[in-house]
Amino acid sequence: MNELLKELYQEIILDHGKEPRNFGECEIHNKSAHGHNPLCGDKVSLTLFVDDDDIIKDIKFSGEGCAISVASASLMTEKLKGKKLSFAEDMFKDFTDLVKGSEESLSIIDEDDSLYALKGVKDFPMRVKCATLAWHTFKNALKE
Amino acid sequence: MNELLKELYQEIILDHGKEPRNFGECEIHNKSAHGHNPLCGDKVSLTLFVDDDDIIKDIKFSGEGCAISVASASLMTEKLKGKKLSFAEDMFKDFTDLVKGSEESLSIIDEDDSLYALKGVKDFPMRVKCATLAWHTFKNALKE
Amino acid sequence: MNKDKTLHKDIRKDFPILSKKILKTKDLVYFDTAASAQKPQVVIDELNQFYESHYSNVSRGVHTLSVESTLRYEDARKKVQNFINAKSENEIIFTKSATESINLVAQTFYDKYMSAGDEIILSLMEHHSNLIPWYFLRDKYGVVIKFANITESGEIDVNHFESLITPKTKIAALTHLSNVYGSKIDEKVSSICKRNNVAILLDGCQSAAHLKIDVQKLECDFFVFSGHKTYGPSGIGVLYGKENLLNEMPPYQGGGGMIGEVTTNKVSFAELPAKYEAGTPAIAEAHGLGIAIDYMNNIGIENIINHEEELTKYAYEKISELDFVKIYGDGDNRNSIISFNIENIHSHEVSSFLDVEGIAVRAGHHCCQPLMKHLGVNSTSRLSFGMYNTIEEVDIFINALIKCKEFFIK
Amino acid sequence: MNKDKTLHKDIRKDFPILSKKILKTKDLVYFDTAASAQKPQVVIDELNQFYESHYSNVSRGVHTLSVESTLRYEDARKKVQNFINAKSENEIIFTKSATESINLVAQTFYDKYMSAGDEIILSLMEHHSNLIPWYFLRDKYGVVIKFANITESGEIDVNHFESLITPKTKIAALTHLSNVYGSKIDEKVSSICKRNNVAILLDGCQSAAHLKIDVQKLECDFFVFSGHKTYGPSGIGVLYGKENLLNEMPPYQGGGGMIGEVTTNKVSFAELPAKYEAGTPAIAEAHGLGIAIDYMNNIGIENIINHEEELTKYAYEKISELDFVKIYGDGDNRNSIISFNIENIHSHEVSSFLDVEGIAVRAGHHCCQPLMKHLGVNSTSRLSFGMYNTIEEVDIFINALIKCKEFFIK
Ligand SMILES: Cc1ncc(COP(=O)(O)O)c(C=O)c1O
Ligand SMILES: Cc1ncc(COP(=O)(O)O)c(C=O)c1O
Repeated sequence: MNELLKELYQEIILDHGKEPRNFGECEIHNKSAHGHNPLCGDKVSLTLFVDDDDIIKDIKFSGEGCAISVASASLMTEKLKGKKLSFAEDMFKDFTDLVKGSEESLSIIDEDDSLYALKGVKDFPMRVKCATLAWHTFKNALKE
Repeated sequence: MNELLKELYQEIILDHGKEPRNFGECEIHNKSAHGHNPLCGDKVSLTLFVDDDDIIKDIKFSGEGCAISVASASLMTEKLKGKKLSFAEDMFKDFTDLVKGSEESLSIIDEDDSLYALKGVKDFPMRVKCATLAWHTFKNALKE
Repeated sequence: MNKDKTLHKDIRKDFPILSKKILKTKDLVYFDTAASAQKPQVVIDELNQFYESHYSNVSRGVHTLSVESTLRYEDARKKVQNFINAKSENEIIFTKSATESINLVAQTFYDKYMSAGDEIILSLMEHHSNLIPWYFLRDKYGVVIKFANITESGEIDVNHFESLITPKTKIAALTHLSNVYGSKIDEKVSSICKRNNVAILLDGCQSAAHLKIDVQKLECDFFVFSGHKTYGPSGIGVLYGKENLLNEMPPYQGGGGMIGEVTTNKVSFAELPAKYEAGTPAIAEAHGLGIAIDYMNNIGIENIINHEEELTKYAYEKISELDFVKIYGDGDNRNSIISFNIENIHSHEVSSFLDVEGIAVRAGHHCCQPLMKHLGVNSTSRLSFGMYNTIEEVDIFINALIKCKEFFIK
Repeated sequence: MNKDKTLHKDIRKDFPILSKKILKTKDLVYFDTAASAQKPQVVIDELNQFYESHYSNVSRGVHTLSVESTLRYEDARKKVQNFINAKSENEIIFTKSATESINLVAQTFYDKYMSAGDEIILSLMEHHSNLIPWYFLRDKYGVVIKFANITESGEIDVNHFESLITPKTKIAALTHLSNVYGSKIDEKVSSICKRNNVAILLDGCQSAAHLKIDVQKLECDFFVFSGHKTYGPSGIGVLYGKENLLNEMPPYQGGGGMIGEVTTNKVSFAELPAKYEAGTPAIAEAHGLGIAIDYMNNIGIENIINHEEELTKYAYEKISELDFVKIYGDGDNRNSIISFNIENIHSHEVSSFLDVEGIAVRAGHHCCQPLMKHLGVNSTSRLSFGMYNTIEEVDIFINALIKCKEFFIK
């Protein structure tokens, strides 16, 4: 089996791709956004509940997409739930750097991080948009 | 002096270019047209009087242009005055063939013809439009 | 050139990119010709030659290089004219792409012949490039768009199409060859349009390099295609339009080269084809397209068609044997294009997997979102053939597809 | 690379066409760069390379070739961004030509910001490509066009320009560098526009390869230029627009690549820059333009400017010494372009005569008919320089001009 593919499709990715966590819609939410990738038609809808202290109390997503985009969304929700918005923003930067191959500039994500599993995307540049779709949608939800 | 230029600018061309014959407007005319070359802005206006027997009784031109376009117009008016329209149409075909370099297909114009002096145009393809401007204007005048 | 069945073996040598290795080890299997065709060496060489020895702007100067460029540019127009059997070279307009050609027709046809409430017929399988220019008319001017249904086999439902026509229908814009199904339009559609006085634009993006085109036999009013899908360079497209229509319609873009006389108050326009070619055109690209057409003619359009038919048939059969694959549309009336999905595997995964095997296929909505919706999917994978593909490549593809399924569905 | 005064000697070797013989015997003296620039070998080679090893369609597929093409295409955008110092690559739209860029702005700026009775300011020396797109607005929608006068020296009369502004003035579209006079626009014009809340489009066709461009310093809202005049391939143009304007204005052409979501009823549009790039773009051409920009940067824009200044000054002085020649405009503020007439000899004769001597100059109205009228002529001859021209070539030209006069006026 090809190494690049193994890197890209690690067990955790395939797992989250098939059985996404936090799938659905938050019962109470005060932020939301729809995202889509115009190149392939993939979609994601994100709902969030952010409390007065800027803590993400709840976050869920739904939509259709490839394993990479679904796994990325799933891992993102896991990662951000309970975190401060400011941390989430830093994470956004790190994550986009990671999948674009700028590993040297990471400040939070390290090899033990679940998000690190998406590192293999860097060798498939046209898939970066799949991996970042949920994250950009998250950014847009905050802008509301 | 370069041979191609000598061919192009024969005495008769320079002469007609500087002192065009039949310059002006026919006192009585029943056909007319304006022509211009959009590539350089050169213009020609043509007036004709054609009688009931389809004889070109009078033909004059005015306008501004390069030596080739003015000489061609001048020589055309000389050539067509007193001729039948059908002859003029044949001449049109012959003349455009001549300046485009299809000498083998000439049926009327021969080496003794004054129009033959414009043969050198064939080596300057971008000047064909200069040489044929008056003739196309003539064609348009007949369409009226 | 060799015209027998092994023809494609020799042809492959003409396309330098085909000897590329993907990821340094895998032979390239290029099954994405419908997105863009690869270029034969002769086209690449002629671009070279053009810039090295003959280049300058066209139509304006009187110097030697200007002559050499202009002759080549206008020669290309004649080659296109012959290629699609147009009556006059005035009917051939060079644009930047088929997309631009359609935008040009939509705007200027509307300007001349339509007003609010008039109707346009499209089909559910049109490419976005043959949708959005018409949507603009709807959203700006209030014309009405109707969509012809698509049958299960992937063709326009001709009866439904005919039923959409009313006295207000002015034009139908339809794909000549579907970029998703590979299906060719039913010839009846043109006659129906003719009979009802409806103009018809055929989007020939997918047909120009894969069928014999005769715009007179097709009875179409407009025909568009792109150079880059026809073995020519990027950056050049073609619009064919009937001379009387192009004469009557207003110009599209304004600028140098398309004018007659200009004052501060007024402008008159150049004759065809210059009228529709504002600004410095894609000079070398037009020449390159002309050379690509020469190349196709040398190989022989019939030979290309036969070869691609064989490939398509073989691939369709082989893929049909895989029970985990769904093909869209059926096997008849299919030309060089097969769209499919593997159950439970997204087209992106399929394409990335195949890529690593050296195989280039397209994944996505193929700029046909309404059709995807109609099919109930977000995206499909698509393989599409050019004259250079081989049966062996299809076998490689089939094996890879099986491996792909095994990789993702354990 | 060698940056001293003999720089042009080495540069010439980079341009293969310059070793061409005209009529088999005469060295080519190419003085028609304002119409289109010749291409350095590296640009030609890279086009080659692109088609031979990396080509496919961009932005859509996920396979290797699609990646390789897309990276190159987007890289070119960044190079253009840096070349003109735009704030964001979203402000760089690839078009087919400067002419298309202007058409795009005229239509979409009108759609968003103007209505009947609003005013546009142009100047009497605009190129048809910066006239007709605005005439279309006048003739279609009833906007008003005003023309700024041109001074004897060949520049916009700034006071007159300012006097034309009213509360209804929405945009001024002006040449950054005149293609007839070679004069650069007075910087005051931009500040006047800023002060009066008038948007400004600069037509940079003639400046992009001959001045240092900084769109932020220029304070322009739009800046357009063509690849082919900038040592790049034909078939590619650039539109720079301020991001907020491009975001607010509607799209221009519709088609693949510029959409967000499409149903049969609705369409949403892609983000910048894709929003304005409908259809398959000029892929290889964009890459080629990027390489041309690299090439210019390597030589050094300052070096190019200095060299062309020297040439222009020398040529202006030499031609001024010929009492039978009239030059249009004066000697200050003149960049690489000199338009002239020989008394009583039509520019066509001059150009044909020079052509036979191997010298390519432009003859005609230079797509500036209103300016020709203002000058009281039908046409002029024009010599224009590129980085590859030399003082020796100017001397050859001067000698030929004298012979030309003797030939026609005995
Ligand atoms: C000042 C100016 N504007 C606009 C244009 C049009 O450029 P293009 O024909 O490349 O679109 C030109 C060149 O012809 C020009 O010199
Ligand atoms: C059927 C069809 N129509 C239109 C287009 C648009 O062609 P282009 O992008 O070359 O303008 C394409 C290709 O993408 C196509 O396949």
